[in-house]
Amino acid sequence: MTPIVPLVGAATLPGYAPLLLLLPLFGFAFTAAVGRRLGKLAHLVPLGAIVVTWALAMSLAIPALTGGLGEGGASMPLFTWIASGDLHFGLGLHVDALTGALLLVVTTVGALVHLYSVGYMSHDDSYWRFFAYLNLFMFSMLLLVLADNLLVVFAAWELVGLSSYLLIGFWYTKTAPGFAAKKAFITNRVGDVGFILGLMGLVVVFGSLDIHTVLAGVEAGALAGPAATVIALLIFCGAVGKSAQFPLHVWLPDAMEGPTPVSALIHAATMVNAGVYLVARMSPLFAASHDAMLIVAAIGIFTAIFAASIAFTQTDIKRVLAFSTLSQLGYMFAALGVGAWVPAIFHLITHGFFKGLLFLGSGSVIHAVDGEQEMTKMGGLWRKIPITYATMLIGTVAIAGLPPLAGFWSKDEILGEAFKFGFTWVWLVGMVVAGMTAFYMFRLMGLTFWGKSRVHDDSHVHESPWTMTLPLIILAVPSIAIGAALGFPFANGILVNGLEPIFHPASVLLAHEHEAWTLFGIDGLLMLASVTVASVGTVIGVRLFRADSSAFLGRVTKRLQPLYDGSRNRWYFDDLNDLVFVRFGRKVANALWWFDRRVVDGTVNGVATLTSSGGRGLRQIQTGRVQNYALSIAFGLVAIAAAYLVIAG
Amino acid sequence: MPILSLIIFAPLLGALGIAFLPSSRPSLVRFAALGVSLITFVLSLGILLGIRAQGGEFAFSEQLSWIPSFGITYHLGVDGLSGALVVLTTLLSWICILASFGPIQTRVKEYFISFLILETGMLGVFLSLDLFLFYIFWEIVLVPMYLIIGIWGGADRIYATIKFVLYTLVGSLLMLVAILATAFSHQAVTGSWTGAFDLIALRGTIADPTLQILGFAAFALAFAIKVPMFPFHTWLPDAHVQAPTAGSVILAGVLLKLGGYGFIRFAIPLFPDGAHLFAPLMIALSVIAIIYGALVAIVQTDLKKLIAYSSVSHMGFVTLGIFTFNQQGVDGAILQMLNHGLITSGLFLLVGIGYERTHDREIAKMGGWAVRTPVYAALFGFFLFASVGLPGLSGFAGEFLVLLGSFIANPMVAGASTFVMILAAVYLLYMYQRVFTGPISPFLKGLGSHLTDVTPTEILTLAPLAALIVVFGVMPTILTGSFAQSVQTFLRSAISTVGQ
Amino acid sequence: MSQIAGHLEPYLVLSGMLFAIGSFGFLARRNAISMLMSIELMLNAVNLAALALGAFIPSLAGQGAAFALLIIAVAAAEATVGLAIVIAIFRNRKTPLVDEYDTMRQ
Amino acid sequence: MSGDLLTLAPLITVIVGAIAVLISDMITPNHNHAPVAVALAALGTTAALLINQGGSSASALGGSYVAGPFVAFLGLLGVSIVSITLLIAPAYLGARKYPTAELAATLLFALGGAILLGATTDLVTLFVGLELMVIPGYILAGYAKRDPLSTEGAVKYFLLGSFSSAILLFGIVVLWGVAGTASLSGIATALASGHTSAALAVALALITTGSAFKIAAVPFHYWTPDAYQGSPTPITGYLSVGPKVGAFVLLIKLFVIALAPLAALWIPVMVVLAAATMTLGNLVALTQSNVKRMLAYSSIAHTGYLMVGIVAAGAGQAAGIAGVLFYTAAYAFMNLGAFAFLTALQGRPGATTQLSDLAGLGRKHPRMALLATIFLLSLTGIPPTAGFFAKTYVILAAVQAGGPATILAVIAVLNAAVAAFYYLRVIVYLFMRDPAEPAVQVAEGPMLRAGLLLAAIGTVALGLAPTPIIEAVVQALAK
Repeated sequence: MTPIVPLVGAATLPGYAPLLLLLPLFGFAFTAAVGRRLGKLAHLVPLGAIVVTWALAMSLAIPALTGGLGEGGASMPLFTWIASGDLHFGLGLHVDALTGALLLVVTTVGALVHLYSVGYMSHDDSYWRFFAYLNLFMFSMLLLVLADNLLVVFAAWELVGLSSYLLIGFWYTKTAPGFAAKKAFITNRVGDVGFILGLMGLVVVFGSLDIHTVLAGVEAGALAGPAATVIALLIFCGAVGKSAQFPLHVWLPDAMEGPTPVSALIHAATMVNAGVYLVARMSPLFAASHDAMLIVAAIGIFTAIFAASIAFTQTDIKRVLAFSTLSQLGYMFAALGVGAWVPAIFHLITHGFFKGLLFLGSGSVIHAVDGEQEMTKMGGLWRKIPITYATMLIGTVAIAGLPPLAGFWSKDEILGEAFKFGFTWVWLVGMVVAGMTAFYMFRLMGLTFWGKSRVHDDSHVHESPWTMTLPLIILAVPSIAIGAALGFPFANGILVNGLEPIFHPASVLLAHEHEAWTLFGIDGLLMLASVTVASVGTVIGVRLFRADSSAFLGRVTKRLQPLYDGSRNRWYFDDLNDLVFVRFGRKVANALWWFDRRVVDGTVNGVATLTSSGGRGLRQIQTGRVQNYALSIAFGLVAIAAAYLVIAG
Repeated sequence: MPILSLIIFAPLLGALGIAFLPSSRPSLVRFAALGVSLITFVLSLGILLGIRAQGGEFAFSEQLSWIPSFGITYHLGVDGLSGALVVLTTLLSWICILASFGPIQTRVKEYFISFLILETGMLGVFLSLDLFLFYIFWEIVLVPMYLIIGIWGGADRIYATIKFVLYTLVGSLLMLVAILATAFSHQAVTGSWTGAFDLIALRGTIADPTLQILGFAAFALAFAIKVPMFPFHTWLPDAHVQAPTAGSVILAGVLLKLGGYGFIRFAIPLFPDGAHLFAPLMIALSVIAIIYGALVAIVQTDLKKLIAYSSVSHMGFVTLGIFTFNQQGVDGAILQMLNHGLITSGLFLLVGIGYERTHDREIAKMGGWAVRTPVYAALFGFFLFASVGLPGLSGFAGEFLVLLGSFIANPMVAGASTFVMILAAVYLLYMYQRVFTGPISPFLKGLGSHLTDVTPTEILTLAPLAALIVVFGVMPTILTGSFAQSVQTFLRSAISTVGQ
Repeated sequence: MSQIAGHLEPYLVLSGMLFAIGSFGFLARRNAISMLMSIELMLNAVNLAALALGAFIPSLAGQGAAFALLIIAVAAAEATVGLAIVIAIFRNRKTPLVDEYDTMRQ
Repeated sequence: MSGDLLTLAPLITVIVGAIAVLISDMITPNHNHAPVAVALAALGTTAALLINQGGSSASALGGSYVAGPFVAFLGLLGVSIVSITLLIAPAYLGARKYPTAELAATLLFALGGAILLGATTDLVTLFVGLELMVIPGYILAGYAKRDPLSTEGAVKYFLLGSFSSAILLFGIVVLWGVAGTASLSGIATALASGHTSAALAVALALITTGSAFKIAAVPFHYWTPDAYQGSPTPITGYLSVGPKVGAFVLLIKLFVIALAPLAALWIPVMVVLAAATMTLGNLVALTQSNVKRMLAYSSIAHTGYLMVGIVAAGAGQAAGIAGVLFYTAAYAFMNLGAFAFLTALQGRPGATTQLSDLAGLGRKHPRMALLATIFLLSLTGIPPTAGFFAKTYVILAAVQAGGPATILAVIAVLNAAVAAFYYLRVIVYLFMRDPAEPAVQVAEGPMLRAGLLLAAIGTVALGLAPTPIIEAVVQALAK
């Protein structure tokens, strides 16, 4: 069985495929060059570019998902990027079901966010710059999912990092965004070090970074044992960084300093999924190492509960969503770790839509209460901004995992497979997180929309313009339906059929075999369980936050003060980082700087000083007196004579 | 027609011509100098195209008897490697001259004369195939640089320039002894002085193990100081900080490359056994330089010093790559040389542009610069990310190949060096954040209307660099292809004879 | 007398002693004139050696006298120049004591 | 006899020229340029005669005087040294009311001594030639008889000089006795056995000391700084090159030719002396603030470099002697140039030669500063100048000789790096400091300019195209 047919066998992509990259790139270049002069029309070219890109992407993604491109997908080699000796790293495009799934999310949410930004950023004076950056990001992200060579993936990996840096720091005249952007880029770089080292390892083993060659090699068993573990984990480092998993999660919450559309697009729906995509793409490599899988699962599920526990107490609406994103990404990695590849991607898609929706919604809220992000200063907004409220409610239900909305399908599959593959602990924690998710999401809803208003002046709280609400409405649709659309009938939905062949080799390596899905059997029970937990969380959340019951909450927090503080302060993780890396690192650097001046350069100058002082000493013997001179001649004579007599013997 | 001699001496002739121009008309002098350097640039492009066509290891060879009693000849030749470096030199030369139009207002004539002589020296080093000739050009480079730093430099310029010259001199004088020893051993073996100083004749003929070791040590010291490798690097920050902008640019862009080029062209092919003996040490020093330079850069308070230390770190990749003795490493090292030449030159130009307006380089005084001069900030950001090694810009390919080469040689070394990816991001982004983002600092605010954005001329100096950075970032194969043959020859000549 | 007259060594020893005395004088005296005289003594010691060697070593027969003569001539020239210089500095410094001529040092 | 006269013609011309100078001065007293003109004419004739002698080699005075390429080379070098000195001196002496006639005559006599020294083949003539060259030196050192410094330098130079002459002479006589012959080559053959008696060792010690004094090697160098600083600047220029060249000829004749069999004995001593000489010279020069005195110490350092060549020669490397000869030529031009520059700066009586006096000269007198830079770079040994090739040449010889010589070579280059500091510091003052107040008054005049130019041309030419000189040197030794 050859699940991933080597490139030669694959169909070729239609000739317009490169436009997927070129259009956003052109949009970026054009806007960067002349956007400034276009004023409020600056969005036309970028938006147009992305809409066309979306259409083209769909024309590839849908057949890809429905098997229209054949099992191996379709490819298109472009040119050799880096070559040295017999090593060639080529840039080529490749589209298969997995790519299709990503294209679906990336271009759809991308296009909607562009539209949304037209309204959201309308008051910003460097409007044009924002759209230029957005197109740059779209280019990078599409390159990341389309590339057929891991080195190009890495390049795109860095480029999305760059666009993220630029967009987080978009409001550069303020101090905080600068810090956050820097933090994001550097934290990602930490993961990338592992990534690139892993790639080098692959080069040494396979002499190539062409994804098909590498994977074919892995399936042939060319890479196993500790080597496989090390390389897999190194590559996983990259994923941990980009998808903000513990312990590299610290950058994502701060990234909320960026404009909200950015948070929705990059830090919820697309870029942060890159890590999940990478691990899924390299599934056989991970499957080849049991330890690696275990670690992926552990990191994932730990991040899930860790982030959820923090989301409990955050009061900044965007940060709550940020931590919830961490938590959901944790789910996906847990799924990958247990070998539930398809559910992971499934959740990626659903989460992309409803989290995008939630973020855009929160943006609409913030827009409404002119820039306020503290939920403690909101409340009772549902009457003022009904569309936002309604759509966000949909998103919340979806993420809570209540049937029949999108989240339910994917989350349930993850938990179910985790259990069935024997990762009971993953399943157990997963259940708890499911409950927590429901709770904190309804807490968010409550604090924002329910109870009585705490907005200091809610006279001009207003619903957002259509350019902002339309995307919300559009996104609400998949948040409701995409789960069923892709995931039903159970274990036989479009997605399963589309992705199964891609993950088949990995599953084979893991020796997973799928017995038929049984409603009135284990699967039914698991589903029931997860729904129950979700509902419990929901009920508690709604009960506590529907009306203002701060008195009771106060008592609870009093009792759990340390836990509350810990959660509120993100379990002091940033402070730890600050201590270890920033303060200690600076100490080290300063020590070296001292060493450089005093010791290294000191030696150099020391030699010089020594020489000149030697000169000063020697000039003393020039006394100016003839007798001394004569004496030294005499002594010299005697010494030389002695020397001669000695040498002559 | 002796095109190589023409290229080498065109700037010198230009300098002679300029000497007869009236000092009273500086603008005339400026444009004359620019013209000369542009002509040289065009000529050098000419040979670049010719190299392939000519075939053979060295194209456009010229060989004239010079000091027959010692077999010293005037022997020039160019291959892919030196060709690329020659073009880099001629390119940066005219850019520097253009960039000096504004900043240099005193003793304009002397300045441009020195600069053109400097160009002649650098070109001579890259094109010489006779050790003696090479050494002469190597030393000639010192004098104009000494004057450029010492006359047109900053407050502490004299200390810096003397340190620069003496440090280089110590190394190169020992190299001179080694050159003479090599020549004599050749004469002793073959019984004639013919070819005793000729690189091609000498390659692979030096059998004497002591000479292999001591000879390499002497050459390596000279080049290590020039690169500069840890711990011989401390002259660099001083020189950079004190030099005028163009001086810093040419120093970072070309002079440091003389060291790397020396290793590839002379030290290793002549003394492969010595090279292999010292390789572990060289690799260790390179790794130290990479990490150490980056760490020290983090805490620098002066923009130029920060970039100077980043150069130490970046040049560490060059030496690391060279001493892996494998294709990827050497390809990467050469790429790194060229790209560092483009990127760091750009950064120094930008720092200079800023200095023109602020007359200060103290990071602490800056902040929120982007508010006033967005284009300047954007350009700075561009070169900065190129320096960070962002894929798609030219910095990446070189560093990746060096790391790959070292990984093939020894994964631990690669593992250690790769961490600079983080550190580079730290010191550069940390600097960028403090200088350009946030609310505008009182100091910059105080400058008021003096804090203008970049002028067209300044853009003209940066544009070619930026363009090349993108081109070589997307298609580094243009470069790797052009010097592939040189690398092959190098790898063949670098095989240690005692190895087997 | 005649016993020793037959041997070279005594002459050389004598010349050596004279030379040593001369050198000692040169080192010990502070007066420029005396130092000049000491040098003359040294040169005469050399003359003695030259004559003795010329007389006793067959292959040098006859050369000794010529050598000595040239040495005397040179010594005379030196003395003339020397005295001139000493007088010149005496005019400037009003002292013949050389250890006071130490304006230039270090 | 007429053959003899022909062979001796250059020597005779010089002596006659000297007398002619004195006569011309009597005829036209207090006319400064006439004697110089006469002297230059004599020098021209001498040069012509030497060149035409250059090809063949003829002997005179019963074989104790052999003319040939070697003499021709030295003679021409001497001629250029004396000419340059004569060209630059009048400006200085004239401003201070000192006559030039005596200078011209004395220099010519000294040149005669040098020629004799170069041509001689036996100890006796050797000594005579040496003294004939040295004694004028004493006179010149004290040339400014009303100047306390000048006379002080002269006294020191004279007393120590004649003291060392006596020592050298004693050594020569003993050697003469031990070897049983005065002929230099004869001595070599007599000592060929390599057997050394105590007497021989003592003779060798005396000779080493005496000649070490003449070349101003540590620890016999003390007279140099004082004599050089005291003398009128142009004369210092002459003293720093003329007698040095002669002294190295002495070394070549005595050690490399006559005492070659004892090389094993004297090489170690030479190595130590050389190392000490160059190191002390450079280190002390570092600390000098008076350029003239700095150059005095630097000349000690150059003695050290030259001795490297002697050591190599002793070890049997012909390149050693060739190196020494090339070095002397290079040194003559660059050092005379440097002193010519100082002379120019002392246009006004009483003008000092402190470093600070040079500040900002590059702006006031760019051409002068440029020339100075050339000389200083050459003294540093930066290519493409004479100084660079000179150093390279002796170092090459040392490397060839191997053993201790190679170590000496390494010490030499490290010293060169140290030396670079103080030479470059002068350039710092010339170009990188603001002009001194009151600005130095630079002497002008065609003769001075001609002298400077001659020195500069020599310095650059020997650097860019050393081949002719190398050929000449090699040929001079092919005898």
